[in-house]
Amino acid sequence: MDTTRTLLKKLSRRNEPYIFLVLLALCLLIEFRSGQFFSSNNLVDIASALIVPGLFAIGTFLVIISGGIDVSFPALASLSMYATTKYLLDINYQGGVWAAILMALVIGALLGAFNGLFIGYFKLPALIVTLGSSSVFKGIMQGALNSKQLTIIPSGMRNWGTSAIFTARNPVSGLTSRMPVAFIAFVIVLLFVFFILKYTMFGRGIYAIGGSEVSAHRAGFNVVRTKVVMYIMVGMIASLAGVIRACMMQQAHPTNMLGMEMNIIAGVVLGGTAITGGRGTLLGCMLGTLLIVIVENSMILLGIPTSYRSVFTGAMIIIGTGISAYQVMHMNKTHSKRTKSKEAA
Amino acid sequence: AGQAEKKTGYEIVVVPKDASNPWFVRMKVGVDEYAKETGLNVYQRGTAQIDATLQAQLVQDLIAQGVDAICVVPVDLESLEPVLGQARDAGIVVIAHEGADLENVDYDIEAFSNAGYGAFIMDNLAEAMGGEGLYTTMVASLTNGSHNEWANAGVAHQKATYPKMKLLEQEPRVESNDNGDVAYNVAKELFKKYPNLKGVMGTSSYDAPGVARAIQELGLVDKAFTSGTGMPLDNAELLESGVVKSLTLWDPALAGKAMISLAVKVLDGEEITEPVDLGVEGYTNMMFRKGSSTVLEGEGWIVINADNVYDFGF
Amino acid sequence: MSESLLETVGIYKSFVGVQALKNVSFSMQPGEIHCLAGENGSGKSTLIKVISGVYTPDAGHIEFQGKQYKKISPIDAINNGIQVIYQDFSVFPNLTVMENLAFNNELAEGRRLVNWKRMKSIAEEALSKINVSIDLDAYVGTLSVAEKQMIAISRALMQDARLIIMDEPTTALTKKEVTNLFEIITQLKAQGIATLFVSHKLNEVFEISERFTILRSGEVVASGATSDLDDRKFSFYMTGREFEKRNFKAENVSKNPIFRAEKAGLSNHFSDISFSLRQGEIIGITGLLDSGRTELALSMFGVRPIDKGTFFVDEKPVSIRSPRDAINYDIGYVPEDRLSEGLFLSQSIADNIVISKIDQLTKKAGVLDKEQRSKEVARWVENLAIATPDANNASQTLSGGNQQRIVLAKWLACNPRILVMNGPTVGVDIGSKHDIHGILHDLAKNGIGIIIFSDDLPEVIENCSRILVMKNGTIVTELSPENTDEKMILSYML
Amino acid sequence: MYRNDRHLWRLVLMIVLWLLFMAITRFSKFYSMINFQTMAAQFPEFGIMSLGVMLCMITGGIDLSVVGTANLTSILMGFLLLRLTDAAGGLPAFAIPLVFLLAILIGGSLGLFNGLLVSKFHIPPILATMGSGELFTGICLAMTNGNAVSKFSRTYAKTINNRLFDLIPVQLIIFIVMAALIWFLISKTVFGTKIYMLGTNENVAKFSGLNIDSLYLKTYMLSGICAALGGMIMLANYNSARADYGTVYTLQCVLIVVLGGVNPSGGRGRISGVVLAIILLRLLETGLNRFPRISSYYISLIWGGVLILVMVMNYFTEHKKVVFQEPTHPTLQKETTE
Ligand SMILES: Nc1ncnc2c1ncn2[C@@H]1O[C@H](COP(=O)(O)OP(=O)(O)OP(=O)(O)O)[C@@H](O)[C@H]1O
Ligand SMILES: Nc1ncnc2c1ncn2[C@@H]1O[C@H](COP(=O)(O)OP(=O)(O)OP(=O)(O)O)[C@@H](O)[C@H]1O
Ligand SMILES: [Mg+2]
Ligand SMILES: [Mg+2]
Repeated sequence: MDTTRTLLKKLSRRNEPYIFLVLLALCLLIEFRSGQFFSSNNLVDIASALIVPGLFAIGTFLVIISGGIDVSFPALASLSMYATTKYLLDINYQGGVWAAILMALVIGALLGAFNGLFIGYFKLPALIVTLGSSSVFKGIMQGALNSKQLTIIPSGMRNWGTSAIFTARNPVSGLTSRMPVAFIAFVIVLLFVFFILKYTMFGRGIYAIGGSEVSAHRAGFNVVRTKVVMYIMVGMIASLAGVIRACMMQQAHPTNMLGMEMNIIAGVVLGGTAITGGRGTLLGCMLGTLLIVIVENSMILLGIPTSYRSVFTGAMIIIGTGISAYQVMHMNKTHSKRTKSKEAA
Repeated sequence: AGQAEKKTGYEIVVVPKDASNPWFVRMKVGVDEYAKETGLNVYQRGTAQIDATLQAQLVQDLIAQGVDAICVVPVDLESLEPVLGQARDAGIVVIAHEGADLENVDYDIEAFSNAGYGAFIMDNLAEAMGGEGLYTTMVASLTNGSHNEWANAGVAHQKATYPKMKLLEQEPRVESNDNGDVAYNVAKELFKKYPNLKGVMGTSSYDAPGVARAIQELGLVDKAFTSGTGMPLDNAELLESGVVKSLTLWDPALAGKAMISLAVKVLDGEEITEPVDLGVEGYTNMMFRKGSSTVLEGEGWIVINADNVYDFGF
Repeated sequence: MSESLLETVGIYKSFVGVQALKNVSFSMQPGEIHCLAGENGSGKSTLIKVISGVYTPDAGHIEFQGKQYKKISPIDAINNGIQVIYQDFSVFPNLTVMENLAFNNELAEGRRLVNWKRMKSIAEEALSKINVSIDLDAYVGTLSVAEKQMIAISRALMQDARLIIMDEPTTALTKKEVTNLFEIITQLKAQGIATLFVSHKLNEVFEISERFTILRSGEVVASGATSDLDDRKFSFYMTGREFEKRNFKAENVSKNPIFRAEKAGLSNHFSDISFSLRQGEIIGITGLLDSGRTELALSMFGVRPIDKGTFFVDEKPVSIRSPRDAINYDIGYVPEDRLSEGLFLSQSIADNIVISKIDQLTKKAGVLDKEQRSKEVARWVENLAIATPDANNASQTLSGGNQQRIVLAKWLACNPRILVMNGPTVGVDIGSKHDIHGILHDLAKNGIGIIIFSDDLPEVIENCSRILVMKNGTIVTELSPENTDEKMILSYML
Repeated sequence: MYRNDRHLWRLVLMIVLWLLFMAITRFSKFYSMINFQTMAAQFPEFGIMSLGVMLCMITGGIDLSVVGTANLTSILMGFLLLRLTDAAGGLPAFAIPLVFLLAILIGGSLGLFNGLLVSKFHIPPILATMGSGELFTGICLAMTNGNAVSKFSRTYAKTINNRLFDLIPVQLIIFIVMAALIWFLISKTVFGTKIYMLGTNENVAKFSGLNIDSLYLKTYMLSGICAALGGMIMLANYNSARADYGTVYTLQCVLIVVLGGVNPSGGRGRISGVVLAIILLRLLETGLNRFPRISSYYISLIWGGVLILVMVMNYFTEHKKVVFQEPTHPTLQKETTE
């Protein structure tokens, strides 16, 4: 009895259940329209399509939880991905992918530190800084490195990008889909960040800062360091995503990640992360992102005419965020009721 | 001699759609070569992103700068038309490429007719598909002028010459947003939803490679096919692995040179009469398009396939 | 003096334009209970923030057990056994009670990893220290003010503190909770833990503190043993003036009520509330924090509209669904928490004063009439003696008392006929408090009906012509100040 | 107040420095009537949009749907102009006033839609407007199937591309009128004071009896109208309308507004700053186009650089104040969501 009540209480606080239902409804709709959704290879396709947005979402989630916002990660990822690939090509590197990943992580850390310095140390609004830094990153990439599409990438990256954990075969259509090894990287990062957030003081510090920066400072959290380190982490995660994308696409394109930021943020917020910071769960964030990814990659399965796609995505975002916004309001109300009645009792 | 010094005075700018697309990077190679050879003040200047408004503003800036000639590859005809009008009013020579329907130009150079090119891509696809089966068309975006022209031409050509082929009418045209990854995912979806889809006619240089990746992964090699535009070295592997039988293109570098040398001719006040010889391979004997006094068409395009992919050196 | 627990020597601290602390030196012995008093803006909070390492002093230094510090970080302070309970409690609204209770401890012990089990036990232990029970999984943002403070206090007790600093700890506490708090403080003393606390309430100062220090505009004006101090002296030190007590007498009260509630109710909060307010009256509604009095106040102002019963203005039934409705019926509301409900902190004092009546300060087509505006501002700055060099300064640069006057001015400017005051002098020093009460009396005399919601019993008794006591969401009795005292009211409240 | 002035002066300084630099390096190519006229005709289209974004940001919101609004409006008006175009390719006299009137109406109602999402449904502005932007663009695509709307009478474009006394571009005049109007609104009227207050603290605004919903509605409506006018200018400059014109303007507007000194969390900012930022960015871009050898990509590097630089300058002059905006009383947490 009591346990069930606390469980319900906990659930009523979450909005994962709600997103999950929306997600389910959407999947069923697609299945119904195409009969393909739940086919083994389609699921694998979705999974591999989730990798890059998923990684971006994790980073964005961290930033939003800490009470900030980051619009620079696509530029950041592009820059470190491009610099890495170009360099490895120039020295005509023949080894495995690890060098690429390592190098990207290092560059990512530097660029992340750049954001972190201005947001954490100078205490400038995150939106301003990341707007600025994304222009700067773009400028460095396209100006200094005068980037162009690299259709040939180091063999190590290429092989890794095409190697599969397993290959799903659709018995009916005979179509096969690869589950990229990169998916493991995604899962590792996900678990890593979950652990950080739930089982380290650094992680709880991010929540704390998002809740009240002043209180965090007084409680003895090192606010500046926490922020800087967090933005470094975010930079590294984004760069990883960038490299993975290059590997999977078999080419390094400098600009075609740009503009992803808004959909990613939308996904994270759809997942019930409060844009004001401090609140939200990684699970919800992933569900929200998955929702966006599925929508983007099922337009044809849904049979939505090309010229109506944007209408659909737009409506999707508005309705989705509308629901979770309403959900949060509702949550707060029920909350205050609960405690008040408790006092009265 | 007198000619020469007159020439060196000219400032001629080539304005591509944007600058990170390998296509125009290649064009820049041609332009710079030309500058070296002739010592003319010729350079290429592209906008940071492919965007109609940005391109228009860049051209406006150039007008204000009072350059002698502008050679432009329009992102979007309609938005550029009035700006080019301003240019000509300012007495600037305007040469376009891939802009056959522009009015405010001195001349427009086409490596070939868009219709012809579309039809030709279709021929390649048909050949690969063995002249039968279900196909659809892919463009960068519905807002892209020439791509849609090619696609339309391709479809028309198919209706006329390949009765056994059929356009997928649920999805007659899909978008790749000039993004290989999108092309790849869209193609995957297409083949999933329409199991008997057999071919995708690509237009942008990102389409065919992206679709090819999907074909490869889905295990449809030799069951499904694609064709389209592409640069040789970039696609060498695809061609050799046989996923894509052939790609088509014309050499942007040459197109760039051709535009400039035509601009120079006009500036020198030479009169332009058929056959026009721009002294650039493939543009040595250009004819006016039927019924047009501005559109000059060169002959032909290049087909690249596994055999000749390395012969071009770019 | 090396045996003294804490000593500040010649501390100076200034903010843009304000010299908040001038050459402040004072010391505390282990286990002593010390009261820091002073008018609003005299520098109490600033001093506390300096001691706890939040602000770095411009000059002077601090000693813990004789160890000198020029510059300390919050962590240094904590490691030296200094624990501060700030006016805002410094809690994390988005985190669970458990985390709020356990964090400081974990941080102080320099833990890198979180062990939820240990956190839970820490949290339980913490709450047990002051024997209160709060749901450990509740998110703190959803708790009542008192609960938040309990968390802040028990959290502070967790670290083996030698000195606990409380900035106006009792402002938001009910009588019961205050007694509870004082018991705790005496316990602490027994364990040799010293307490430094800020208060504006005389009775508390005398009830609990052994020594006192009084600041006036940033300087120490008096310091010594509370025993040789009485409230007249005390208030004189603080304000440099004398006060004579004056109880409010309602005069020329209108015969029919200007406002009346009939069986008003709001589910979960209060029910069956009936009372009436006449012009010229000041009625006080008191009760414990959870008695529903705050909600009743909010309902009268349309923030939480009633769902049962009716309100009447001039005996006409009215539906008040939003503050705008309330304002249209000439109801003004001075909120309980001026910082989150009353003031635009970063905006100018002037804008804060005129904002609610700004629509009347227009020429035509909504064009602001600058003269009228500045006239209005000047008028209120003068009438309420708001201490500011320039009404265009941000209101956050003022201290509590003056901020409260701004909020008051905002509503008086709309010349309301009914004034709902939810804790009119929370955190306001005796000087200002005295003045504000004076203002209220005059307003009443000029025919405004005033309702004071407060649990500051002396305030209620002094300033009200009738006192309604609420308990568990209903009015349990009506008393007249002449023949009641605090004890009696309390007996009804509890 | 004074703090913003600091910021203004920095922008002025930047502009002067850049003008000097151009004078030294490229005088003849930069300092020509035609060049300044060109610039003056170029920035109004996104300048006006930025003004709208500014208003929203003052209330603590943002408007990412300006470009969508602009295109939807210009496409609809494009269609209308097509209808009105007579055989001779001319337009009836009432046509231009009519389209502008309708444009304002359309822009207003699209903005109203945003306002509703923000005020009534409490969707965070950044997402609400991003979604609606996508939606509007989608409607454009659905209507035009991606094709451009053009071939309508040139009279429209000619009228707007005209120069008053052969000197001042009409676009510039539209911009100036709009800027003046908004300046008047936010610095001289009650509405202005109210949105600054709303941006500072919504909850207090509620307790002060401000009609929050209607304030949001009005603000986003204004932003919609600005965007619509921007669209109308684009319609003239490019003599056509299409779903993807000006897509780069979305972020550019936000950049301009924050560079102009508007605080993204609301309650602070001045139109003068934003106007200066608009001019600065245009000068930078045009100026850079005078250097054939310098890749146009450096423009974004410079933009970002300037933005961060200015902000850091502000930090160093203003940081002396307080470590954090100290709340000094219970319940002052962003929890106060009602
Ligand atoms: N962050 C700040 N910025 C500018 N001035 C400040 C700031 N904090 C305090 N002040 C000024 O310093 C002086 C002392 O403020 P402080 O808060 O210490 O007074 P206080 O004694 O705590 O008042 P109260 O009794 O209302 O809490 C006041 O004049 C106040 O205006
Ligand atoms: N409704 C909410 N209100 C405030 N904060 C929340 C809310 N939901 C989640 N959070 C914050 O997000 C953090 C992570 O979410 P979650 O609820 O999973 O944490 P948790 O409750 O500690 O995890 P678990 O449920 O596994 O014990 C929480 O610790 C809490 O700080
Ligand atoms: Mg959890
Ligand atoms: Mg204080």
